[in-house]
Amino acid sequence: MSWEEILIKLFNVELTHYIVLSAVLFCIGIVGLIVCRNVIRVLMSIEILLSAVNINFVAFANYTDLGDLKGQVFAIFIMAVAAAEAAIGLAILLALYRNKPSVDTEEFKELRG
Amino acid sequence: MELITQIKDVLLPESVMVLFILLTAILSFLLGSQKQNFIFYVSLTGVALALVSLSFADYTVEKQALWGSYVSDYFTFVFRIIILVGTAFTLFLTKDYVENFGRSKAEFYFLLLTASLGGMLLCGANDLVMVFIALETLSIASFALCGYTKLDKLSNEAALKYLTFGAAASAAMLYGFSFIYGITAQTNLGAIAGLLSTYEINSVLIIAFLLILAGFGFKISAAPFQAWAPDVYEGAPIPVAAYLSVVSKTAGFAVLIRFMTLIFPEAAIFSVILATIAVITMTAGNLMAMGQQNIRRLMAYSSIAHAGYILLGLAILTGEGITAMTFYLITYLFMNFGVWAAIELFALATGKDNIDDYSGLGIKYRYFSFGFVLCLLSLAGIPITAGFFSKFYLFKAVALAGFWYMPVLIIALINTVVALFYYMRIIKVIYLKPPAEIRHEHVFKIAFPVKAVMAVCVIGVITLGIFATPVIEESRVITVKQDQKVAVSR
Amino acid sequence: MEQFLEFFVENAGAIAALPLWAFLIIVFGQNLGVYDNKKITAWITCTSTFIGLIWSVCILFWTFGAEEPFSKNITWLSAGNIELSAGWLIDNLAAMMLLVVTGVSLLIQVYSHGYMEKDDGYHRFFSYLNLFNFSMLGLVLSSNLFQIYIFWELVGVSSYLLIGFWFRRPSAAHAATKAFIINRIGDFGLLVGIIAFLFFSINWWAASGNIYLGFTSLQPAAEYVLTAAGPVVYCLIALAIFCGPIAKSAQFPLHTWLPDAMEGPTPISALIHAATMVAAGVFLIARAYPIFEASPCVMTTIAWIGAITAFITATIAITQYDLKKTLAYSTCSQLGYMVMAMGAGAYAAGLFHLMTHAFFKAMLFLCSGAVIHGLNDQQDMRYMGGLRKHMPVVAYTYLIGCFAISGILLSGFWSKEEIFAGLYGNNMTLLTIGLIVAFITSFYMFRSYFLAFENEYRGHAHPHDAPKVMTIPLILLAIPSVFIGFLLSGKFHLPSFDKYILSGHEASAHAGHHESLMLPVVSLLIALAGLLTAAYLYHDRFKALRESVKITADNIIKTAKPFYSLTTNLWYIDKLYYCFIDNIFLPVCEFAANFDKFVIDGIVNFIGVKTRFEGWFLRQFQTGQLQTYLAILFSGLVGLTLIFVALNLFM
Amino acid sequence: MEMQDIIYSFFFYAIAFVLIIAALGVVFMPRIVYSAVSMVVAFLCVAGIFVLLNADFVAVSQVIIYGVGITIVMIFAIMLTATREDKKLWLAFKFRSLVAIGSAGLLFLLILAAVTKGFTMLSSEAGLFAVQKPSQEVIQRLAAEGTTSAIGKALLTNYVLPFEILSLLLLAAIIGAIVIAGKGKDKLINPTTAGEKPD
Amino acid sequence: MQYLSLTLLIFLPLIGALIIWGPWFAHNEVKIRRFAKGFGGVIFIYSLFFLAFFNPAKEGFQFEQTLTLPGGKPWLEPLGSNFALGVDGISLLLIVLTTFLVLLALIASKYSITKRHKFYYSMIFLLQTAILGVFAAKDLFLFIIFWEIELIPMYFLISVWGSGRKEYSAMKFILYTFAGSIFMLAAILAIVYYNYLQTGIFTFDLTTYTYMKAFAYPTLLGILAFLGFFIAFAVKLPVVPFHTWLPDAHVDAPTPVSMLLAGILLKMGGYGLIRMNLQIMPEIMQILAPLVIILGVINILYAAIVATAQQDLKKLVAYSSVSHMGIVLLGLGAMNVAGVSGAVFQMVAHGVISAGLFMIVGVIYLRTHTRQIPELGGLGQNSPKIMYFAMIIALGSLGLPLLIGFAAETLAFYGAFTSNVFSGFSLFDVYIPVSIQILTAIAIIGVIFTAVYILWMFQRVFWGNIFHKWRKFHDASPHEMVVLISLILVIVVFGLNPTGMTDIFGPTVSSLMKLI
Repeated sequence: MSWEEILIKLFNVELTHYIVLSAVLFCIGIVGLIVCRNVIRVLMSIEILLSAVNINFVAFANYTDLGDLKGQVFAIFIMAVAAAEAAIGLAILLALYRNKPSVDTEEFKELRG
Repeated sequence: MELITQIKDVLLPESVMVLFILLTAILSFLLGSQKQNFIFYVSLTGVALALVSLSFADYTVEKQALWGSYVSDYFTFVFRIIILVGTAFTLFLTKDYVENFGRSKAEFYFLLLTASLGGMLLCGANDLVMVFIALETLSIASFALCGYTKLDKLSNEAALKYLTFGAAASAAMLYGFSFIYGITAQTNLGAIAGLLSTYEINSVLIIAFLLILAGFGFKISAAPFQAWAPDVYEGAPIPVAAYLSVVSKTAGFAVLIRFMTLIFPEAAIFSVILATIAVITMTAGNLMAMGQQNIRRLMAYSSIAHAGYILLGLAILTGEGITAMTFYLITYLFMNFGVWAAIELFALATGKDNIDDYSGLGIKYRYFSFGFVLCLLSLAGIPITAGFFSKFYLFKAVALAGFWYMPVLIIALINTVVALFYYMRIIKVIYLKPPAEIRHEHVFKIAFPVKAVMAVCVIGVITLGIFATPVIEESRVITVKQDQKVAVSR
Repeated sequence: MEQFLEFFVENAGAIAALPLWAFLIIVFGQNLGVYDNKKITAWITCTSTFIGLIWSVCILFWTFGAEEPFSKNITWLSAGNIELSAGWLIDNLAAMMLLVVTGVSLLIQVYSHGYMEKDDGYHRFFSYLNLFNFSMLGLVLSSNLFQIYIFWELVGVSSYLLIGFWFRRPSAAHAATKAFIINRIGDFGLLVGIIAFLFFSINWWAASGNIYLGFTSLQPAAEYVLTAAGPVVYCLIALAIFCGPIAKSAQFPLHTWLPDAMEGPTPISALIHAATMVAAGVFLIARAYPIFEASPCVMTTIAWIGAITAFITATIAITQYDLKKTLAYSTCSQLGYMVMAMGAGAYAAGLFHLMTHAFFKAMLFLCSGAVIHGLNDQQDMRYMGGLRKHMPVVAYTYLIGCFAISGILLSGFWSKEEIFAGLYGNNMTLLTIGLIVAFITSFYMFRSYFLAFENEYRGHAHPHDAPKVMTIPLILLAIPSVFIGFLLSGKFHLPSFDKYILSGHEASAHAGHHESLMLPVVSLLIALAGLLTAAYLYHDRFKALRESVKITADNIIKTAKPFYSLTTNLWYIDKLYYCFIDNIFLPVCEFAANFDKFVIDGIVNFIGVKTRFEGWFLRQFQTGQLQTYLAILFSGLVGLTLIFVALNLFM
Repeated sequence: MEMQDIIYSFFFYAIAFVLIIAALGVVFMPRIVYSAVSMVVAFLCVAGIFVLLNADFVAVSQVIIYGVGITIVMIFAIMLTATREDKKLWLAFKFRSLVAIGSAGLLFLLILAAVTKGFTMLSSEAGLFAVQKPSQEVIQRLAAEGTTSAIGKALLTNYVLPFEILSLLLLAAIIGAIVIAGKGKDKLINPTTAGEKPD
Repeated sequence: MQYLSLTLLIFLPLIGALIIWGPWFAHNEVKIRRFAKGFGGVIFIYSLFFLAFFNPAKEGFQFEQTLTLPGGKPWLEPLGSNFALGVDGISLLLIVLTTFLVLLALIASKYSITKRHKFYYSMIFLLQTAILGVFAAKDLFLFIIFWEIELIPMYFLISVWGSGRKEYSAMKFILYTFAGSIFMLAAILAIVYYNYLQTGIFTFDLTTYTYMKAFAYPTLLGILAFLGFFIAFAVKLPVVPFHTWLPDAHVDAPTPVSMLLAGILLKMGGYGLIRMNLQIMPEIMQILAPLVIILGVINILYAAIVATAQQDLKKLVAYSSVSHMGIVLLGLGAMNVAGVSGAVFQMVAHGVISAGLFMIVGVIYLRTHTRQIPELGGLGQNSPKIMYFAMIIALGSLGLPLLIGFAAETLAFYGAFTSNVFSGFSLFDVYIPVSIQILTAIAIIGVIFTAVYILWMFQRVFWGNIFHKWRKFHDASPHEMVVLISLILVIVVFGLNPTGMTDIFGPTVSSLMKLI
């Protein structure tokens, strides 16, 4: 694999690049989900996860199925559902906050064993 | 017009449910807080009507509707019955539990009906998008249900955990869906099946399969994805916990069966994956239930263990296995709701969930504890109860799948022994320990609907036990139909 | 006349059935409270035995006329290829034994009516006695080796019951258990022997058509088994069968139970532990003689065990101070004599000695019973003395007994002389042992006579004479003790015992009779020497002579210290057994019990605890922390994908 | 390597780089407000990516739904739970974080390896996915009126059932959110588990 | 003849249980007990009818009956099993033994049961249904169902009315048996599956599996299935490594329950061995005979040794049961008519004897409330009746001739001795020339050990002078008398003429053995 081939590969943006990008985003989402102690950040990383999936869907729609773009339809559905989840997440967060004034995930350890 | 006929004979129950969902939503706004009980009867009639409408269309022939996004055949018919009956039982359980919800009683019924609508759609979903949306309706509605008693901080905590875990799992599932879409450029399951059957199994497909399994595993609380179950079952209100342990699990299994029989080719690797997950789930569920003190957590672990057994039926990828799974789910419906009804009765009367507080129940309340113990024995798999027959039928199917599955069978059998221990521990407390004094002053009035649920479950457990044959015939649901794999040219 | 006798032989089973009926009548009579008077029980028992006696006399006369033995059987237990039957076999040997058993037990029953008069367990005693009679007569009548084994154990049980009659006394309870366990060891050997014998000869029996293990057809069966099993295995089988008699007739290794069996009431010692039961062992040897005869090594071992028993128990008897213990050890040694004779081939001589011994030993025990009864339960000879003045009848019958047993002119002499004649033929060392034992026998018998009846009274209880009901049996027993030897020795044209016994048997001819007079004279002299030494050491008349010569019993004991301690401690055999039990058998049981409790149960509990621990360990992952759950989700997911992708690539 | 490809790839890498930085910012920014801002940036970059993938309708809806909707939700969340922002709330330096990073990295490598068939070739050459050159008339149609009409048609023909059910889903989400977040006055009558934890 | 239906016999106790459990008796203790005893008697007499009309000569199963659903379809058609019942010589004998011992247990439970009578008697009848079902089941699946049903009543019987660590031993009992039964389940599934592979029909019917010579099954499958069955029955018929539940269950169970436990439940193990191991896989039994025989010998000697060192009376009797059941194992291992009939005879004999022994222990415990042998002494003094009953039963268990134990033991020993099953076996390919004859001779030593511990126990408990605190030790009450006398009657009657018993199961055993 000489240098030119790698250069050609790099600069000719293919489907793989998008899949890699969405994979990176997905992994960042996972890390965010687990590492952050603030519940809001956890909700945000869920949104990142879903957007990573969106990228993947749209990329596949663009490269494999330009005819009827089923991937993009899927992406729209995902966005709608992500919004719904964010809403419910906020509601639960507020209810939690009202019972105990903190957003730290370490605080909510009542149910265990 | 053609749409109307499609909906009439394929989606009739769902449309009835949609009607009643909207009705409950509107009524919950109109009626004042005190007349909310009327909503219970409305939703009950809704479920009943859906059940009746189910029996109208003949489901022997397999029909697709709305461009193949929903298929209704004998398989969906049986699973929809389980879901509707489960919803009916949950409705009965909530009737007395509702005082805890403060002012907003009616919305509970609305959310419950939406969830079961999602479940029903999930059974018949024949399109990736439809699967996703149905799954999400079921999940989001149950997130809301789980956190319903908003002033009880445990319920909130459970809702938070359930939401984050659910969202993460569904994100992973979607990621799997995207890869499947990438490989086949189709979203209709039939079309995907046609393409995948010729697609050689490479690591992308395996990754996609496992990611999808994450989503469904979350729903049926299988091995690595079951960490949420104990906390949610303990935190959520009891009817919701019962609902999750039966209805959402059945819906999860329905879609998993459809995926396994249709999309993923019968390769050995998939049955090995499913078998390992089943074994891990079973063993983890049973072991963790061993020293459990809180009965709701114990029921959570036992539901995980039962998910393991049912998953075993799927792992062997034979028609016989799926029939065993269906029959197991039918018996599981009755067994589980019987126990949850008892837990609710006891919780309503004494507000306690610890097993030791059940001491001495058997001496005074004979009929109640008899039903409770019978359901527990059926869960443990002691003969003459339905549990034993379903377990035995499952083991027979596994044995019939060839000698490779013998070690798995032995592990499953050993698990039943471990399971017997912690079920007997409860029975021991009920019958042997002296009655705890605190209960005497409580007026142990047993709410009628919960008693009705208990009675129906006990009758179900016994009749299924003795007359298992007709029911097994009915649950001979699926013969993997090759024609569903529509050959779609690229 | 023939048909008349024929009837008796036809249903000879009645002899054994009568005592059984008596036993049932007494037991139910007592428990249902039908009657309570002791006389009735006595009458029931005595009449049943008396009818038995008459019956056996008729059978005796029948045997004179009959050519071959009469046998009648029914199948008792049949499974697969064996068919064990039960019934009775009447031949000369059986007739003789029937006579002895019924005769002696009748007299003893009369005696024990007097002896047990005041005892509250009277009815219980007689019911046991009847049970014993049933089993003993059953044993004598039995027609095959298997049936003899059945009655063998029944006799063991009835001796267990009777030894443990006064079960409130711990020593009696212990002695009974000990007796039964040792008998049980013998029965084990017998059972293994019978089954092994049957195993090798099973197809012979099936082919031969007559009942399995029947005594009449043992001879050809033994040959068949010898060829089938080979000499070594055959010798083992025969030795195993011989284990039975070792335990029952108190031979060398298993003789320790007989002296302890003296805990039981004295009539019992007389009946069981002198005349009948212990003789059962010799009877079995006689019955199973063809088996033993077929292999010479077994015959020599039998002879040597008999000799060793005779010698050891004789030496022990010398230093015993308990009257009944002395008689018990003398029984052991006389039995040793019989077994030695049988071992040496003197088949008829052994049986003749058995018959004579039964009478005079029963008489001796009854005398000791009368003495003990008189001195209200004083058994130690050091506190007796000079009883001849108080109980003349008992003293004189005891003296007759001593003369008989030590072989001076009375019945013992004739039967011992036959044994010595038999021994003289082929085995000189055994003969010398026999003569030594004869000397010791006469020494300790007369020692006990002089200590108990001569010199002046040393005890502090005032002795009183025995009642009529006890003295009459003594006298009746004295008659055969005196005359029977002489009558049946075949010397003076009277029907000789050997020809009668051997007629039914074509026993081997090697018991050739050496007609020289020298042997009887020598044995007579030895017996008299024993008498004189006993008189010298223990009779007051020689007191002065003893003092002057300084050879008194005490300083003999001092000089022969090791020998004395050896005999008083019963050659340490008992100690050996108890030491084995205490520090080998019981610790092993202890260890096994603990092993069972801790190791096997431990493993089971460990498994239980282990599963619970694993449950606890897995539950630690449920920390309740939301993100940990998500970590489990994703790490599990990734782990599984890694494994299965690798598996897929690998496959 | 026409000029067009180079510009295309230049744009792609630029947007991708910003996107990744913004995503990392969401996770690792010390203060929550900063992470909210970086989230918005991330969403906009995703919209940019959609444009590159000539999915114009989806890009616009991305901007509206994510850029505006969800951001407002998050900001509401931040404002309503305005606790003292202290350092402690930043990251959880615990074992589980290591596990998370490890498994995320492994997952990434795994997908990368799978998609590029052992890092050797691009997925299109590997034939993994059903990549196909679009026919000319499709390209013209896209160039002419963009993707909105195709999506609209698909929404109302193939995916009409999900579309309708989606409305129900949103209704349920709204009502659920109202019920849970609502500031009801009544107190809990009979809390099922009175809160005492056994072990 | 026609009114003799096995299903009625099996479900009669269940009806009794429901009647008692129903509202009619309203906690009136005496009425419940009388009804229970009456009902037990009715069931016993009804089973005697079966015995009367049973003709031993006919081969195979008699009184066969298959219940079908109203639609005529077999009961569990998808599972391939139907509710088929059938009895042959061996199982009929055990059925009559069961009804007899249950009747005696009901009579004996007058004193030892003081609370929750309704629950107790219904559980006893439920247990009886399960056991009768096991013995009469002609269908493997039915066999498993009844096998596992008897767990629950037994659990309650031990843990509610027991003493000492009753919950622990009840739980131990139930887990042990259940663990054993899962091996049996696996084994049944294996052979049924293999049969399905070969013949295409999926059935649990026992007769199709009798003598699986119908088709050559691989020996590995045979051995695994055999071991599966063997483990399940080894737990039930306590074979040494799996026997630790028996002493605990016995010590903590009330007297009538331990009578039933020892009297009948151990026989289920033996019966299973005959029906499953011997009848279905005779060749494998031939191959594994050394294992079975050695386990039998260990059982006899080890249990006897452990029994000698026991301080607790009930534990001693429990270990004696283990030792006696070793003889059953020995007989079965011998695989010839004498051996197997000896084993069956020993099962019945031990059933009656151990029930008697436990009754005696119960009688003593009732009066002295202690089971420690050192604390008991000289009880025979003012209670001769109890002493004599105990003596007869103890001597019976000793194997005294003219009592039931002797004929059984001799048959078993003779069968084992003369069986040509193996003359030496190779263990880890080293040839050990220990022939079955030597092993049986070693086993017969067990006769001595049995004598040692039984007589020593008898001497320490009944003989010797009485302790001061037991002077008020009153003699047997009428209830106890009835039970003990009926047991002793059986022991003596079948001791005197064993042909009475062998005629019943003899032909079945010989026809069984003929086919091997």
